[in-house]
Amino acid sequence: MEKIKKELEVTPELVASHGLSEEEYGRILKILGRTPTYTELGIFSVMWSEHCSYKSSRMHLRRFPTKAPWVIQGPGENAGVIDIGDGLAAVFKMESHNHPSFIEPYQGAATGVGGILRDVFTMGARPIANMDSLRFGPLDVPKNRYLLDGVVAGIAGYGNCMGIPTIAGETYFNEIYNGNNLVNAFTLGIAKKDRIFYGTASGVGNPVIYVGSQTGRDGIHGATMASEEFSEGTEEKRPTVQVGDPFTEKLLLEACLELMSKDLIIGIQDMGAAGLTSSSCEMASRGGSGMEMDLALVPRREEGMIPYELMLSESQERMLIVAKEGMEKEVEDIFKKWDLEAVTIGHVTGNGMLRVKDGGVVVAEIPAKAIADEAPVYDRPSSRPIYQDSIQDLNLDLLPVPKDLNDMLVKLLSSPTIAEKSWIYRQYDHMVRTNTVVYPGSDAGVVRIKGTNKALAMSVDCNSLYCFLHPKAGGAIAVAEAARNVVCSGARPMALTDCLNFGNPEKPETMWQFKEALEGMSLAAEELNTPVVSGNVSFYNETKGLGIYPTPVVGMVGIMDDASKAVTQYFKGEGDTIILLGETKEELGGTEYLRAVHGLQKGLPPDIDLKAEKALQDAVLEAVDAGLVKSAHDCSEGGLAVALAECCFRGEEEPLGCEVSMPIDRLRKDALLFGESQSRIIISAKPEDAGQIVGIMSRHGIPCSITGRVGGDSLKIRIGSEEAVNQPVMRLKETWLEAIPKMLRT
Amino acid sequence: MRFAVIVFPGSNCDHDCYHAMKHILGQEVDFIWHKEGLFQKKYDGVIIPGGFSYGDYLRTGAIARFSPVMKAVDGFAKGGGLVIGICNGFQILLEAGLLPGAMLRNESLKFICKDVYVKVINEQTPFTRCCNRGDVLRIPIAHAEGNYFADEDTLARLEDNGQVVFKYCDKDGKITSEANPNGSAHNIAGICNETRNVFGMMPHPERCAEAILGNTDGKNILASMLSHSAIFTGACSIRYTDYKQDR
Amino acid sequence: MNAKVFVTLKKGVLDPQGKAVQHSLGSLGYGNVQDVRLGKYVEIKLDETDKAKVDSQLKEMCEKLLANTVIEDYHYVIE
Amino acid sequence: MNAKVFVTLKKGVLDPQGKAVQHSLGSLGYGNVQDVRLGKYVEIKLDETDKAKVDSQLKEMCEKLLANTVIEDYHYVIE
Ligand SMILES: Nc1ncnc2c1ncn2[C@@H]1O[C@H](COP(=O)(O)OP(=O)(O)O)[C@@H](O)[C@H]1O
Ligand SMILES: [Mg+2]
Repeated sequence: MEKIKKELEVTPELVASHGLSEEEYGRILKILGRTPTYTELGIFSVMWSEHCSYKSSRMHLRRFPTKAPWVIQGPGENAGVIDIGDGLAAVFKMESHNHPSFIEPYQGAATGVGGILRDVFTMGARPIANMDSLRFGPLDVPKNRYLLDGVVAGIAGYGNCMGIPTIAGETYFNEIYNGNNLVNAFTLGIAKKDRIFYGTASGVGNPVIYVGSQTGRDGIHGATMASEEFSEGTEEKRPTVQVGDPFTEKLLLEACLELMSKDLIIGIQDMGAAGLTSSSCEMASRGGSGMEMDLALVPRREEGMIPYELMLSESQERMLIVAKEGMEKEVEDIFKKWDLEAVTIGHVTGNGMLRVKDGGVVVAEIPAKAIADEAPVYDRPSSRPIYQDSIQDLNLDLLPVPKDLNDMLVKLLSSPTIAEKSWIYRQYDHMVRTNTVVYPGSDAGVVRIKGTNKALAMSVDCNSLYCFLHPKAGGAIAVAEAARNVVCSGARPMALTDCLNFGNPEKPETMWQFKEALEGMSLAAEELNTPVVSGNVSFYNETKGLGIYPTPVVGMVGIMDDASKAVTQYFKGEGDTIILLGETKEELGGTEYLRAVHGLQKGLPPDIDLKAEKALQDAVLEAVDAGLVKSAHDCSEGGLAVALAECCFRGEEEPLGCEVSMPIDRLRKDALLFGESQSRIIISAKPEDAGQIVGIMSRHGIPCSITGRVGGDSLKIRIGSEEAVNQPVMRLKETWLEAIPKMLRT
Repeated sequence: MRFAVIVFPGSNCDHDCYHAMKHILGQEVDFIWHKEGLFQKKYDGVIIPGGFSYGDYLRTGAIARFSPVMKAVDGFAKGGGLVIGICNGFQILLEAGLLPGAMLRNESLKFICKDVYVKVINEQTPFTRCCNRGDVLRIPIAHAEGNYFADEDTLARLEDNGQVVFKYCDKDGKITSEANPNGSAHNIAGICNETRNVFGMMPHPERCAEAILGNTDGKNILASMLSHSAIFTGACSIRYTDYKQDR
Repeated sequence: MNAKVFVTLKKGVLDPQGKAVQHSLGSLGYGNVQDVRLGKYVEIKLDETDKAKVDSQLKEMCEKLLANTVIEDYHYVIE
Repeated sequence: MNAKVFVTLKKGVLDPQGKAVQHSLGSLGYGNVQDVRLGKYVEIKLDETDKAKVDSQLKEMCEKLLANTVIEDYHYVIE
């Protein structure tokens, strides 16, 4: 080992400051059979950080169902891949950028989008749609307005410049996110099924080529930052935030796709978290080979960078390629055309070692498999929180049914979680690429696939309050709702990606929430036949010991064979019949109604019967396929009354009223109107088609009632002989439209 | 007919324009990389598409105007050829001095993506032949800098010469400040040069030229460029072909 | 040599960004802020020692690229 | 009183705009341009005559609103 360059001496303090435990350090000593160099210590510390190694989550993620005949690539690669027919594949994934977005909202969110885009196009897919899932503290806190403003501008700034439409998303506001906003970004791309590229290195002697931006000192230890709680000292870690350069990434995208259309490369991987370190180790490890690189050849932006910094930098807009031997010139020429650098920095070896040199001197030499695959795996202790019983305890007898239900509806429509989100999605180009068939504003975004008749529908969903009150039910509901949203647009859900945002995994309560939520998600994914094909875990979403609600966000993707059959949630015409599918129960626990109107975040969330959910989704798809459904909208936050109002509002169109009557029931009136019972969808149809729809529903065993008709200027809901709601729909719409802009003007 | 779609680094509506001209309108279309200083073929029209050429860094269109291809575009325009700049393309034409005026940030300071209405002010241009004067078209905008600015003299000249082609209006065709999405002077959404062969507009006609996307108003503008030629004189007629994959 | 270039919107051209900053400063409690104008600040490092040459180069750069004289004014200092 | 505030990206932080401008100046024939950094330039008019007060206000304004000290540095001059 004398050939290893002398660097900073590795002391116990240095080890501890890298966030490695004694046990982990012991493991490193064993793997190497000697003391690591400074560069090696850096490599281990980022690769074994929670963010890169999934050490606390890995064993639990195995629970997810990941297989189906249409799954081409499940978790483990840069993104998941499913077969969508016509020789094409959909490639998609979701990722978090929570911590950077809290520190620098614009750049943090922008680079989040940049990162997930690279994950997708590195597999040979052209990105065609983005989604975003956002959570902030309430808007009466100036800091939260600043965060929302910056995050949305950052997502817009990057996605718009790249020319990828952001076609759907979700946004929640809750004080639990005051110190930890969540920013999750999703990208879907399309590739030819037989032209998928993987992050793998093989073929001894093949060149390793660095492409894209130069390396600077950006985000060194970004991955470790994402694996730590926020504390008072976090401010000092600020320089770990990177500035995004979407223009360079657009060039990188075009250059990579051009490269991949030719027969020049073996494997390719983006340099995301842990930069050159993770891309090189992972490619070598996947290919069962080794890699030798000379850092002296790495293009750099700053002077005096040491090997440690070059290996750990998280500068954006870079990729690592293993090309076929002799093809270096062809690869370089393609990148030159796009004004990008491509430099051969090393080659594939057969000894399984990651060997890093700086000029003539070796600075690191580690078995690649050991870093990538032999990271520690923790079965962290878990226990049900002692507060769990008390938060589930809700005595409705203490809560009288309000007299003025109209007023309750108005309050709900102006709650920012329910209020219209166009202040956000107007800033996103949601039409570029001329594929968007259903714009943001309806249950799912829909893009047609040019060259086929098909379309893809997608939605992101998670109700984290449900997950807090009952993680298993909450996890199952997140999957069910995302699928239901896709079904409402007329597509069959095929597979999902996830972003699991949780608190500190070293707390047994967090691990319990994590395991329970995963169990619920798995059960739902199994029942709905939508395997998990990719995902991301973000732990340590805590500030000063206070963790967020468990927030396992689900991104669901579905296919429809005929894009022209896409359905939106908006009522279409006077006189159409309104049909409510599914059963309404007395379920007020965890509702937005209790939270926004009564200030209570308590109770058990609504029950979810996955078999019933599946039957409902199948039945609705059958009715859509038969051309019987003019609109479909699921009941979610705010229940039946809010869902009906949203059907009436009709996006950009003039609103249309409706009259609905419900039979007298043993249910409380507020539960009937605002309860969030699952597996319910409101559809509208021509009156003459209603019979046929009822027929389909009864064949599938779906409770179904003809509840009203579309028309007039008012939203009217009768319960028995009483008129519970009667409001001019234009006024309701204004309230709903104005709520968020109004709060931002203050 | 044969059209050229110019591709700058950062253009991102190039594929959309290509798709519209080729697969919806059935014309021959070539992509022209910005480093080409000369057109290799004879073109009936040149399209400068939307996007973020050079990332819109410094100012929209400021860097792109120096690309070698702009010499070719300039020569083509001086020879009377039809040039349409859409969104970023319009911004580039302004920076290049092929059209008068400049773009400022939207009054709201935000990027805005939504459908707006525009009124046909001058139907006697090669880009509006398929429209009637006063027609109201629904076309999406998607930009952060579409707030058209020119000094009063220039604005007066544009109005007098019939160079103002489209103005933002409401659904009923009323030109009001509420219907102005970005603060543009005189509600201007699109202008042409004195000789009518160079035209720029902020809204995206290529995004609303197909039934599957729920709106075909934009096709009137794209098809107008066809009716300008001998083949399509008189009433506008449009050929359809099945669209193929354009990837 | 180093140069600093300042590009500002012409008088008479509305500056909504400046207005927005002024408004925000107002709501942060700085009521005495009377006007805010936002511009660009460009630092250029030139491998050149002839000040006259730098001066004429900078003028060209501003006219051609750094400012759009339809809407913007510029000035620069050479150090 | 009038103040001029300069906000620039910190040293070492990527400046994509500066890079693009430098590249463009290069292809316009200004090969001697070695580096370009792009920043913001803010002119502020204050109804205030106490220079010390203005100074402390400006510092606050920069920290709170005009610059994000995570990635940006600032300085100002009072006139
Ligand atoms: N951050 C966002 N980005 C893009 N679209 C959003 C965002 N937040 C909400 N939306 C859109 O607003 C509409 C309403 O969202 P949501 O209330 O979550 O719907 P649902 O309850 O049906 O899931 C959806 O069309 C959604 O795509
Ligand atoms: Mg939802």
